[in-house]
Amino acid sequence: MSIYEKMMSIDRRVLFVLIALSVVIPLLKPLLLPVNVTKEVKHLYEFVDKLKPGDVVLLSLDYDPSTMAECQPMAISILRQCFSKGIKVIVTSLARPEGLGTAEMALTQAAQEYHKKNGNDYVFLGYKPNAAAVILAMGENFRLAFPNDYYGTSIEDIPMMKGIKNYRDIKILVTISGSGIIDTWVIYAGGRYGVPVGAGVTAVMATDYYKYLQSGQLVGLLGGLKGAAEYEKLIKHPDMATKGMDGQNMAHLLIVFFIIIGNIGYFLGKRAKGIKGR
Amino acid sequence: MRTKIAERRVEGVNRGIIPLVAFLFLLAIGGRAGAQSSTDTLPPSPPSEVTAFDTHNDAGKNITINWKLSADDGTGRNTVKGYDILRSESRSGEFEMVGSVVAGISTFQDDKVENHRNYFYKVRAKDHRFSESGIVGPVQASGQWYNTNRTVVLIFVVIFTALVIYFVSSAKKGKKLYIRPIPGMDAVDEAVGRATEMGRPILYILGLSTISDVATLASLTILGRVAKKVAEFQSKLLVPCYDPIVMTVAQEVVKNAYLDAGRPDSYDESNIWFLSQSQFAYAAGVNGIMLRERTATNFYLGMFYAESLILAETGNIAGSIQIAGTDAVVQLPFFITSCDYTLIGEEFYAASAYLSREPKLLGSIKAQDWGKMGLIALIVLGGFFASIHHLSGFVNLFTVGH
Amino acid sequence: MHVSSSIGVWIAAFLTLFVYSFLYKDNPFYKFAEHLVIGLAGGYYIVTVWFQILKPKLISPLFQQGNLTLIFPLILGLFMWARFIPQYSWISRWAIAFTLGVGSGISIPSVMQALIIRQIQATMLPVNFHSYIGWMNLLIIVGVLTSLIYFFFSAEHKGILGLSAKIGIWFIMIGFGATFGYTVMSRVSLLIGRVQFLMTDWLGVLH
Amino acid sequence: MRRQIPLAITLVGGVVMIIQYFIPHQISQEIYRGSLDWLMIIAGFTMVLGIGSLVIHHTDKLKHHREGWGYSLVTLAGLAVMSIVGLIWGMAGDKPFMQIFIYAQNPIQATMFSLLAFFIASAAYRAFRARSFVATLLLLSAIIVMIGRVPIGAKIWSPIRLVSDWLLDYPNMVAKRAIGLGVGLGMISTALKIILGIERSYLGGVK
Repeated sequence: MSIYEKMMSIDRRVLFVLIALSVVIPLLKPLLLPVNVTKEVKHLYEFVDKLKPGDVVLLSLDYDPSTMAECQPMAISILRQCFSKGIKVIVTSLARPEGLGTAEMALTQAAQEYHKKNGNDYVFLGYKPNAAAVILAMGENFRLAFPNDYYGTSIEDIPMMKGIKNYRDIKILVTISGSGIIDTWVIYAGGRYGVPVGAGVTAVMATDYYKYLQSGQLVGLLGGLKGAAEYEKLIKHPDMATKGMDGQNMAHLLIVFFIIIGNIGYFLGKRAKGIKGR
Repeated sequence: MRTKIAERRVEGVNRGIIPLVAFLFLLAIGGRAGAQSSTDTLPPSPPSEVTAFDTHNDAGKNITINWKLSADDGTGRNTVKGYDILRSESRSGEFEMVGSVVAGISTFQDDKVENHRNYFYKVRAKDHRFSESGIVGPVQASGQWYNTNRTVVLIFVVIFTALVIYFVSSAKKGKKLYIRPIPGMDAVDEAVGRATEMGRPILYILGLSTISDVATLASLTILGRVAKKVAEFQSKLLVPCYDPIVMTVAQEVVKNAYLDAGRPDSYDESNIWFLSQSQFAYAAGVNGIMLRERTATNFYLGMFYAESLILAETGNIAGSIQIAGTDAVVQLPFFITSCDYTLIGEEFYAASAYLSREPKLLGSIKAQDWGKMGLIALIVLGGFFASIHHLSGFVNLFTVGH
Repeated sequence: MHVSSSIGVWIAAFLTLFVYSFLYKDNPFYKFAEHLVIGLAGGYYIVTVWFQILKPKLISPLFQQGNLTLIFPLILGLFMWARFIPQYSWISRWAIAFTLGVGSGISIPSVMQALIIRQIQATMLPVNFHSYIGWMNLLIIVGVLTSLIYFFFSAEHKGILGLSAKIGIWFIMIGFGATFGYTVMSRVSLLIGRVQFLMTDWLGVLH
Repeated sequence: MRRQIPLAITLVGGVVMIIQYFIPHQISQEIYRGSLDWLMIIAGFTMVLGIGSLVIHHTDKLKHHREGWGYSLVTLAGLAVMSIVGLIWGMAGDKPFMQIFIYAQNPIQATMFSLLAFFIASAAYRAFRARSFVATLLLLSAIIVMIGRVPIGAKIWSPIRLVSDWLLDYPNMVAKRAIGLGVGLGMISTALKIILGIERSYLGGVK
């Protein structure tokens, strides 16, 4: 077997082992390379930062366990920012029912850190299927979509919800999402009711939403673990995302290396065949 | 519009709070502060030019009040902290406060009113004193029957509807409509044939969306074609489903295809079943099917999310021929790298027309092409006007309000 | 190093390893995890639909508060179940028709506004040749136009149309490349999440 | 009956919802809200169809002892346990339902997703070839973004961040917008055809 054939036929299990190592080793021996903050992350941070204590933010944690690795650090960072500034938060989770568990985990973690009380400082409304319908219904009145909160308390009995009727009473809505639900938020909540919308998405989806940044339909955008790490830097509370960035670096370099090896093999092979052909 | 108000509110805070902080600071340093504040015995000048009117384009029960800022808000002595809005049901009656805003804001919406009843309003500026504007009214709230802010949407919808109806009906009348060849669609027969030769089943994935998704509908149309070929070749078609309604419709589509092919008894309903409504449980399930059934050809047509690569890469490793098509832009790169043919966005919709040659589909592709031409013309025109300074208002014609 | 003493974490860790075993090859451990998750997700689906929709949106308002208009969606919903009885399965089409009709009606103006009008408006950018932004605006306009031309189906891509479509597909491919690159980031992050779980929550070698 | 009524329902439902968009009046808003509730309730009922099909599929396998019937047992057991536990004790907080979710369902699903990191590496190595000009564009743009979006990229070659931002801001945005415009028109025309009764494939091949 010639060298280029070998280069083109590395067993995928070998690649798998290398990828695993590229993530595990940096976690054990972190380099902690600095993180640079991008403008779309900064815009969202600044928007929330300018809010006053007592203002209300609608945070929709529209992801589920499958995208939790990227989305959970964003959710926790934004909750930390709000709680530390005395901003009140209404939390929903509209993408998939499985998202309820992860949303509750993030919410209770941040609430405990800042000693925030359910019903006074935050409300967890929970999940309802048919996100578009729910988003529109909340534009009319939160009570329409959610007569009760996730824990079964009637909205009327929740002190924080007094005087809060619909999107007019919130300053910004931030959706952290692992699915295409942002379009629905932008089209219905932003489009129909004119609420400023900010978003955090998995890296894969981020490119899809630059169009909304450019057209002003999104205030800001966090993309993937890097976006989360940037936000952690802005709120000066480095955590899981920041730690994961080293593994991210290594794995990216390794994948680029794979592409290069594969292509060198491909071109050498093509040339060799070409010569034989003549 | 909303962001503008928000910004102004923020500015308002600064305007309101900085003088206040300065004032408190002066108070704190004693005598001199007392002297300072004693010169400020005058109330702020009142807001002027107050207007109240029924809020436009709303459901009713809402009145908008606008005013001109007090001369001491942001300018003058700059002492105003905010404004209170007061309402009464008669000019001489008692006024009650219905809301307040911070300094720098000159508009308020009162949404606690009844329709078709007279109301009077006044606005007062406040620092530690008040100064009231004159009374305005009577004004009534009512709901409107047409939202003038949305006229541009109406125009677009009407024009496009006319295009669709025109082209679909002319296609039905038998007018020949050309559609350019779509890569991959000519390979469908070959792919089905190959599976038959190998004696392995064909896997058809309708995507992970509901019946109301265009991608799902386009996929169902293509499924009909594929199922007919499968019936003719007497091979096996597996359709694991994500959505229960899509599943039931798919069952009917395939059944009808077998009927058309003249082999209704070969149809086996248990090959079109509900797998899971959980994305990764679904992906795991399909992976299992690909590896265990050793499918020869995999179709991924419809709406996809992150599972796209898991599916396409597993199929690739298994050595199946793969044809993909989706309007999920994010997933397209993965299909492009790991499938033999990939239909991009609208190309996928067009593929269902290309394969089926149904006039209703051909007609709407034609209408969409005309729609695109219209959009291109508008973009060129818009870019041209936007580049010429005093004509840039053209762009604002396309602003849709709430 | 503190290995977890929670049974839950141990179960989670083993299930995680079961799924990773698929990377070597399909095997009974993976199959177990695969079938388990299909079942669990089904159960989760039942429970959420009951607690989040049927109970609060239908059962309570209809039977406790007496909101009788809800009989209609109840009937339409039950029509869906006609699917189970082959000779009456056509009744379910009424419910599907309602869902589709109303859904389509809502989507037409909304899509027109957000995906079409808003986006073409955002493309109507001022072009000039003496600033970076001016040039980039021209690039956006040219890019959108040529990419749109790629999606013309009623004429063959020849001549000027063919050239435009070709430039259009260049834009599209560069765009897809960017998406791919960005996605790599996402997937690696997920892996990091799982590795962090195994090393922190289970084995306790990280803090 | 079987075709006319569903077509009438879609026509009326669709037209009412389109018109509703342009009418701000209270009555129109109430119709709108009511329809949204109904949609949710009907969606709730379809759950039974899905679960029914799943149960039938697996009990079938069990009954006939088809290959892998043992795994069907795992699925059915998971389904039964999860739904019973959830319906009896509820979903929230420290209930067994949530525990099963956190320690069994969640880890399997998250791990499934993270398999993507491995698959993407193998896809990058095996399928990412500079076969043609457009394939090369895709490849280069992917590499630039992959390196440019992580902190280490700036260490290797500092302008790469700017290039990767530019790729995302311009060519990428342009491609997405053009695809979005085409898809948007496709969505609207399909919705129109459903409402007008031209598109009937949802009725299941009834011609």
